[in-house]
Amino acid sequence: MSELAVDTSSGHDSAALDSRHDHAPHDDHGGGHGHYTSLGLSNNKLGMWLFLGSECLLFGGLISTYMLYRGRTAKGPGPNQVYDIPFTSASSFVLLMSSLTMVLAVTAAKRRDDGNTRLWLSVTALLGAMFVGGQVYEFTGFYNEGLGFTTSLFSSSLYTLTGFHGVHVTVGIMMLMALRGILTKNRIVGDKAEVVELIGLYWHFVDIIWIIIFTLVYLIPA
Amino acid sequence: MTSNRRGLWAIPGLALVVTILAGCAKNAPQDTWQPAGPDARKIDDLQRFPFYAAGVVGVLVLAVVIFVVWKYRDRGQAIPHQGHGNPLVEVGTIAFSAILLAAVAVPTVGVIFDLAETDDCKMTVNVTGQQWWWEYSYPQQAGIDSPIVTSGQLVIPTGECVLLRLTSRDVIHSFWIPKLNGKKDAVPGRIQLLRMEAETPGIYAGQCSEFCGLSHANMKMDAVALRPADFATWVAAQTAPAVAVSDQESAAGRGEAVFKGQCVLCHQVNGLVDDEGKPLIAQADINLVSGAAPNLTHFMSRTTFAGSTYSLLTEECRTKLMAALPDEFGALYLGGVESGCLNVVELKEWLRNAPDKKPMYPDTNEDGKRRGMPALGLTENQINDLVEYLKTLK
Amino acid sequence: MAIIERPTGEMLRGPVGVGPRASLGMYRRPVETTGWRSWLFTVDHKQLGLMYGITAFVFFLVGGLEALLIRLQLAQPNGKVLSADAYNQMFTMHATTMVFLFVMPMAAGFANYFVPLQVGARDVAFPRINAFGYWCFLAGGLFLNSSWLLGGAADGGWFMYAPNSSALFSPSHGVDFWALGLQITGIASLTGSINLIVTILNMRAPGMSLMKMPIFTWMILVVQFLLLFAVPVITVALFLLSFQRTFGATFFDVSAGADPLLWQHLFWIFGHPEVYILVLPSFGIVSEVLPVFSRKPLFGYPMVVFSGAAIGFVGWGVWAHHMFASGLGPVSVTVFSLSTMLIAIPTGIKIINWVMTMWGGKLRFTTAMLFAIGLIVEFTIGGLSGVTHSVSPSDTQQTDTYYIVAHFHYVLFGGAIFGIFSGFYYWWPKMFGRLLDEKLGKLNFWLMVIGMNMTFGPMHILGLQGQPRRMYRYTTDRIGEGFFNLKFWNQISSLGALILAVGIIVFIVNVVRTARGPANAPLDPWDARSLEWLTTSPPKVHNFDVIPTVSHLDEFFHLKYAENEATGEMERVATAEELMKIQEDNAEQNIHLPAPSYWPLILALALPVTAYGVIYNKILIAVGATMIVLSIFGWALEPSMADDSDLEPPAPSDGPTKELAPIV
Amino acid sequence: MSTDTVAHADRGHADDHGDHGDHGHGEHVDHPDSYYVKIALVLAAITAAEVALSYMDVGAAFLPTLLIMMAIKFVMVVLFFMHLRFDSKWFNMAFWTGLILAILVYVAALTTFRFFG
Ligand code: HEA
Ligand code: HEA
Ligand code: HEC
Ligand code: CUA
Ligand SMILES: [Cu+2]
Repeated sequence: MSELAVDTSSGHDSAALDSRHDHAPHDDHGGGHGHYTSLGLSNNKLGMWLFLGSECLLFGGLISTYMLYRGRTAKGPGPNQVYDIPFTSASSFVLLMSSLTMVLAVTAAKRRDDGNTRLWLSVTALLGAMFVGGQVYEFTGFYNEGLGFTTSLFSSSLYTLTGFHGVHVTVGIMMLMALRGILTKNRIVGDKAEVVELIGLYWHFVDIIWIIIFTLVYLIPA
Repeated sequence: MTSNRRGLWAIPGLALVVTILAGCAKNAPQDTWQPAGPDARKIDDLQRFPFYAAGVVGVLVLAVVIFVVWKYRDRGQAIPHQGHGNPLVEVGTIAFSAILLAAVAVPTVGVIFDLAETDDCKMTVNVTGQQWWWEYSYPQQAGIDSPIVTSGQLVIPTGECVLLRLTSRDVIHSFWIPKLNGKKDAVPGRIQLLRMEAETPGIYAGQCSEFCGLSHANMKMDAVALRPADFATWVAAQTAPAVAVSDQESAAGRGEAVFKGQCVLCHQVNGLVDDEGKPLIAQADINLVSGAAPNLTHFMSRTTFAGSTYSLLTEECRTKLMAALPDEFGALYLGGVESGCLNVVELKEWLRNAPDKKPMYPDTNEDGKRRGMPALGLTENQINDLVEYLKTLK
Repeated sequence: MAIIERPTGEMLRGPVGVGPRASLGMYRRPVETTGWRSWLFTVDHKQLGLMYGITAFVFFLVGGLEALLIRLQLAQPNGKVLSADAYNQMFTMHATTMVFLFVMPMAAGFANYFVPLQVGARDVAFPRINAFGYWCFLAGGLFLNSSWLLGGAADGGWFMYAPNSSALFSPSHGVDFWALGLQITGIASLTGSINLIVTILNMRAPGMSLMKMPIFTWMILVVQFLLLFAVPVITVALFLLSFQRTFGATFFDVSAGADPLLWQHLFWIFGHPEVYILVLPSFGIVSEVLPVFSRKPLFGYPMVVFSGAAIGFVGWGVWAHHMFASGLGPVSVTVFSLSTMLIAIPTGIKIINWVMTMWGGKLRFTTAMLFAIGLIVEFTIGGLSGVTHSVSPSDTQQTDTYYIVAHFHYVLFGGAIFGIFSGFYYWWPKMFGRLLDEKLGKLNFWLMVIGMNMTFGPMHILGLQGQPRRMYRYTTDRIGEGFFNLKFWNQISSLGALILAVGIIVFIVNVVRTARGPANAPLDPWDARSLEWLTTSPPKVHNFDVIPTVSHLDEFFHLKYAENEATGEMERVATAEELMKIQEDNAEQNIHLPAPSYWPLILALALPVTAYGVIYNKILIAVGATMIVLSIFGWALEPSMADDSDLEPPAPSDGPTKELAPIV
Repeated sequence: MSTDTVAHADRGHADDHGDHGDHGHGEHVDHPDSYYVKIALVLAAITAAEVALSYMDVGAAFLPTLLIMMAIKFVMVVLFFMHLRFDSKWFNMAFWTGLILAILVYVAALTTFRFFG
């Protein structure tokens, strides 16, 4: 996905339309960026939202697979043996808060407040890293309790689901850090606030997926 | 555009021909339009209307197209008025389609639930698919006082509903006897129910119809319907163990020895004992992925082998059996494979090199198991002896 | 890529006061506009459209060749042409190739080329992602087919039911190639769908409200939404399969307690929307062609749009009609049976509207038109057999027999393929400035009509006579006698396939001859109705000199014709040439188009590398992963425009756009 | 999509002048950071409640309450943090369609496994 998001840092993919700024009859609609668009929306944001819509079916499939198989623990340990609710609650809380810091980064960027944008981006990345760290720790724990990836249908589907989520978080962190780096280099032209917003959308999505996973997978006993 | 018209006529013409003629096919072993049992008949009665309706709609559409094509071809008329259409036409289509579909839907629902009904079936048979043959095991029940295990040909009594409990030992297969009922998948880990009822004695051909790997094309089966009395005779014969060969020096005796040496690795023959007199139990579970090979105790009571791909009967004996009238059929089938009737050639080919007759994976995989029967490198003498022995398995 | 965009004031605006130099990012962008490089690095939607089309057609020949081998094998009882193993690989790859490597990308090709033109845009929303999509498709297709040389292709059938797809039952790497290859082409579909949806929704010419949009664009929009939501579902399924085969997970391993039906649901939740993904673009094409050659607007345009959307929507609620024999239980079967019947209604509306479009028209039977009419008839036949499947009890007699094979070849070949060929003949002059030969075209059409009915018509009989599909051979003892003798009908079918082959070779001949001939197609050969004809053939690299402002559905037609109040008849008020002249006279200056890029290609290449790694060795995975990360950063950090010195001759940074070369 | 929606869409951008022309309707609503902090606090509170609930025994009410709280959190993040409440209806269309489709399809699929009861 980072294609779509980071793409805009070079804000040129919609450049095809710039000339309209001078010639399209709807001249004034173009606004500051000189991009006339039929819906008056940003291509990148629309693209991101479509992508998130699509992601719903991806995670839906993974979650359903887990739901179907969570009870099938073979000889291995089951959910109730391995889960450590307090710990997971903590890391869920961390991820939830990272959503807040992400919003703060977005608003700062909209205010063209570079200092705070950098700050909150870094904090968000940090919280995200904490969450992933927590996952790694948690899973090593599971593993030591004898819950390998191939132990049972339960373990396979659990690791696959949370693994996919973890990868999404990691990609998010990479995007945040890349953006952070780009900002210091001042390399972006065009609307960097929008890039922050796009990555924000992605980040929040990863968070809401976890909101579901936390309840369905951890809190509801098999 | 005359050629256009002629060309297009062929199409629904064909569709129609199919639907109408399909009913009256001669000697069409798997014809889905010739029900021979109440379940298949329910389906057939249900499907006639949709088929004919579809035929009519098809011809209708074609006729209109041809008319339009001919009537409005460019004769230099003026550019037509750029009208954007008339909703009535669409409303009409919707109404027409909706009515037609409703007429199809209502009876459909009824039949779905009728065919799911199972309480009225007295007898049950466990049907298990594996690559690439079917095993039938008759649990103990009224009329069957000890379990029966056989393969290839499912023997059922006429005039009563038999409930098949389908499952599989490896991949998904699908049990289908077109003239008796629709198909139902045999899914490993699940037990699924299918009604079977035949009205008249005879052999009803069927075929595995879910792709199940290499020899899917060679995974066939028959349903053999016998009058209740004949069925009882068959049960009695099947429940009896195989009689050991008395004369060890005879060909059959030597064959039995070979069998004990090699074949019991996979094949069960009830009543077969080793030198200490202990019963020999096949170890198919450690030699085969599916963990099973056909039980050969009454091999000669069947008329096909290797997943009903090959006939145990010679050509003329087979035609005789197939042509038998309902009244003669029972006796003829219960007679089993008369020595003169045995299709020795193909049976020997099978013993010589089974994977050559029927593609299989005879080599052991990493955990030492095979999928199918290997070529056992038997000498011609051994093969002759084995055939003699197999003949005794009546 | 013919036009290199230049820095403009507004792009450099903003608080971060950086000048053009600093804004150029780290890596230069390529500027080649001719030769092979221009193809490798292009981001132009028309060039990519052609690349999609050409590649897809080659795969069509491959899939067709596989089909011919299948028919050859079945021409005789106990056929000896192919071994059982080869046969199973053959039909699996035949289907996979035709569905994923021919019809889908061919539609993507048409969409890429014509959607921006039809909505009056200069390119798609995300040109680099567009290029990335094409390279993913190519990489995935080649990866898939490389399995033929690396120990055998997938052999589980195109829906690859578990558990037969597990390593225990399919030990070769074929299924691994299949799963990973489709994963890669899936990326192409997903990115493509986002790209096209954004383009269609957000980049329409001024005045083109959704209900003034050309119908082809509409159908593409529906299809892209289907892809957007269907692709992730099979992505999940394929991941589960790969994890099982590669990392020893047990998602479909019954001995571990798994339920094989999980795969069936995941596949068909994708699989049924997929079949409409295959056919709706063709519906769009014929909905363009029929009005043009009937000289009437599409009958009931809003209904055609709506029914298309309805088909797309209901298409999500019928997937289990592929599982009527799987043992879902009577309640589920009933529900899916009824929902499936429902789909007949919106599709029926389309058929009727097409017929009514011709009604009262002024019909010209060009090859494009013939294929469109052919589609109406052949698809209806396939659709009607579909309705007989939806009667689930009789489907238990039909499923997995040749009757099904007949159904879907009528809808696919008589639907999707006829539409595509109609599109070839209709849009060829637009794409190449050359008209395909009409005589050969008609020969091509009739050979294909006769061929397809001979090939697939008999399959109705074979199926109802109980011949299961996916059989590498049929034996003499069960082929029956008389009219329904299976051998006879199989032979007719095989003969038909040969006729089809001839028909397609005629098409190839036609293409070659046309390519040799002069580019002398008139500007508006068909007296067409939609915007793509409001530019040169082939179109200028920036599509339109002036972005038109739309006031009608069928804008182009209404620019040419007006109703004479007196007589009430349509009269020509302008020729295409005149309209073109107007365009050129007020041509816009300083048009910016995205510059070419290396990264889409490199990023796409990283995927098969990774995939080979998954199959053969883990080091390759690392290599591929690094390639991916690096190229994403390269992608992000490349400048939004070319360096001055990239231009020939170097231009002053405030100069107008410099055209380097006309498009190929 | 009916014609009038489209008309609306066109108006949609017609009244979207000014610096943020291509940011849909959202830009007009700008919230102070405190606003988001409050929302975050609510979310945290609900999470706490969820966890607490999972430790006590409330019988039949357990599952529904938990699911409702989950849904509330989910929707709050989407509407406020992701700004969907204030943003273009097209974004809403893209996201909710995906979500609802996913729920319908997968629940239906699980039902055929007799997953629910
Ligand atoms: C282009 C692709 C395409 C299209 C458009 C369709 C369209 C339809 N399909 Fe088909 N289908 C496939 C491709 C397609 N299918 C494929 C590839 C398979 C097999 C997969 C595999 O197993 O390998 C398949 C399999 C398949 C099955 C499963 C069969 C089985 O395996 O047991 C079923 C069952 O219901 C079905 C039904 C339908 C129906 C009801 C329609 C409807 O949409 C058709 C609607 C059209 C009409 C009805 C004709 C026009 C209408 C009128 C003239 C109006 C009046 C008519 C009436 C009122 C009846 N299809
Ligand atoms: C769009 C999809 C599509 C298309 C176009 C086709 C086209 C054809 N299909 Fe296809 N087919 C499927 C999709 C398609 N099929 C699917 C999904 C299956 C199910 C597979 C499964 O069960 O898993 C299937 C299965 C299938 C079977 C059943 C196999 C079995 O179940 O055992 C058969 C059998 O006849 C068949 C035949 C054909 C034929 C003869 C064509 C013909 O129309 C082909 C016409 C094309 C040509 C004849 C090529 C011409 C090219 C040349 C002559 C080469 C010239 C070369 C150069 C000039 C370089 N197909
Ligand atoms: C490694 C296991 C194995 C061994 C050893 C083996 N078979 Fe088989 N045999 C099979 C399997 C599996 C089948 C079913 C093949 C099929 O139809 O797909 C079979 C089928 C047969 C059949 C057809 C049965 C029927 O009803 O379809 C006969 C007869 C037979 N074997 C005889 C023999 C004889 C005789 C020997 C010894 C010389 C032997 N087999 C050794 C595995 C074995
Ligand atoms: Cu068993 Cu096909
Ligand atoms: Cu379908």
